Amino acid sequence: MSDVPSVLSPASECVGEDEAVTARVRGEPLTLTPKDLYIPPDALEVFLETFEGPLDLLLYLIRRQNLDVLDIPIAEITRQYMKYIELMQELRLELAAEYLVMAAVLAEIKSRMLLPRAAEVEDEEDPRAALVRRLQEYERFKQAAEDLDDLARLERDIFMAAMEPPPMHHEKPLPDVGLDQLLRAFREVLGRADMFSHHQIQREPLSVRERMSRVLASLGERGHVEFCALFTVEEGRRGVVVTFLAILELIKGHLVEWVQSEVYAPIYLRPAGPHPGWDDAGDTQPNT
Amino acid sequence: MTPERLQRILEGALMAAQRPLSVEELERLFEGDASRPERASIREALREIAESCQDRGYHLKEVGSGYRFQVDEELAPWVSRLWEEKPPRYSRALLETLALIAYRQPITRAEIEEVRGVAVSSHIIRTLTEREWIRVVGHKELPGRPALFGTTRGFLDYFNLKSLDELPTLAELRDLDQPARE
Amino acid sequence: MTPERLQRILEGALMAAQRPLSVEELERLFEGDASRPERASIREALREIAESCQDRGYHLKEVGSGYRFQVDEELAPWVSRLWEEKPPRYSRALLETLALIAYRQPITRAEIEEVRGVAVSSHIIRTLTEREWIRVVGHKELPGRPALFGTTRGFLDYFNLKSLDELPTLAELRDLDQPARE
Repeated sequence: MSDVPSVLSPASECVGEDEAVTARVRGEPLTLTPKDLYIPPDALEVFLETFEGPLDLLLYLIRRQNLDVLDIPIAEITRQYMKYIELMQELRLELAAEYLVMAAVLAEIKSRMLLPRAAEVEDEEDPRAALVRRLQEYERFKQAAEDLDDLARLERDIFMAAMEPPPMHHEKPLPDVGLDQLLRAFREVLGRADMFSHHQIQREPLSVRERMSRVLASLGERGHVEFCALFTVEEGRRGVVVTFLAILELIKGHLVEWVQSEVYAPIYLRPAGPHPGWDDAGDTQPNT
Repeated sequence: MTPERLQRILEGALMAAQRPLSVEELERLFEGDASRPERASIREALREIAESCQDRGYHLKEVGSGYRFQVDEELAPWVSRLWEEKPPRYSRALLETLALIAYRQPITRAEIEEVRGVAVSSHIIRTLTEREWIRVVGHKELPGRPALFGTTRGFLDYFNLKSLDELPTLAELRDLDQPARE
Repeated sequence: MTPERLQRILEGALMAAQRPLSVEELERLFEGDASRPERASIREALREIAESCQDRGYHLKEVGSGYRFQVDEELAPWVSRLWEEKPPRYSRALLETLALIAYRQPITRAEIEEVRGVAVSSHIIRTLTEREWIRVVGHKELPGRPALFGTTRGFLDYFNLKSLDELPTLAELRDLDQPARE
């Protein structure tokens, strides 16, 4: 490392003896291969493409010459860096703007180092310090990436041990509904109905509605039912009244109709509408 | 290769494969190795493996396309809980439809739609019918004879009601302050 | 439930799950059972299971999202022959980005770019997100509210880690004040 120019001898950095000739880059790309690159010329393109960016390239240049990052010979590194950039241009590799930015950074550091240092500003930071920090930081993560790649990982080194589950039958669970949810839904829908129409929703005894369903259902099953059969004595007076109201509601809504063949004959209830086999005038006894 | 080592390799491969492996496929695992086990040794190793699982929670099973490990059926009650689905939730549209049928039965679809202001999907009617909460109780004497829906005994049972009377009245509903917490 | 039975059930579930299971998930296997094992018994059973696999071709491993069985690493040369396709390889750019997110999380894209000295391609962020190794964990209070990235449990699972603590130690940043050459 003794040939590395020291920080305080900027003059010696202007020309690097060993690389002077190859610094001319406007000719054949192949002749431009730095002699210490040790890679076949046809692999150069691939080689240059492997750099992850300007920091990576700088690190490579430093490591190749076994230089200490902390003591970068800026002029030397800058010259080599520029050479690679020009190589990339010659090879028409897509040159990221970051490389050019870094070239400018290097040139700036170099120019600052060329300026004579006034003794009184000795605590002024070495112009390379910021670059060195970035290089060190980048190198840590370059290493971390390699370490990560070396970790045992699924698909490559680790295979999950698994096996066929036992035969199972799945029952799809049905949603649960709470009564409060149902009430809330009803309240909401009524609230909306109030807003959209002037529809007056009056109070109705639910037992009548329920009984309406039950009467309709029994008619559905049997086609027609004798009026008296719809009442159950065991339900008491209240039950009879509810059933009667339900029947009246059904008749009012033209959901059912009643038929009686003659006075005092049994009254039948049947679903409203045409009925094959029935006399639509409703004055004959239903066929039994 | 010792028989034990052969067993370990086969066992590892069978567990990693996530599909049954035939003896031929197991043979191919050793392709390129200096010493390749005979097919007979592989079969013998499979027998040994099968035996060694005797008192574990799984077994080696030969199926159409080869061998695979399978978890014992008697563990199914626990293992199946891994795939247990959370019950889905019913939509607001469904709950409103159900509420209208409960409170205003017998009711036609058109009547439900009139109150709700939107169409009632057949899917909702089908779901409620399959759940056996509603049923067709009759038909209204109108063109097309639309079905009249009512609630069932199953509906009362589910909501723990003796009769529809136990549903809060409309007045009580309106008095309900803020909806009860979920 | 005897300890042996508990072990068999846990083993069966872990083998059938095809993904790591946390102790909480294992606990839930017994939901609804008359006697439910304590968490401590489950942990004890897991220890026993781990021990019982000692001389088999697989072992119990704790990774980010729980416990899983995995084939012994030394069997990988044979087991990997089951697949024709080579395992995916990841570019340096992707690995460096992932390393920065793993060690420096939460981190913005701009911060990654600052360390790497080059733009981070959207393609890399997309790949890492699709693999479910990273996710947006928040937004930095800066103009544009840039996303902050962090790693996921899936990242730990994939790289065979129980927690981020198990990542290889990051090389020390050498102090600039140190003598340049030792």
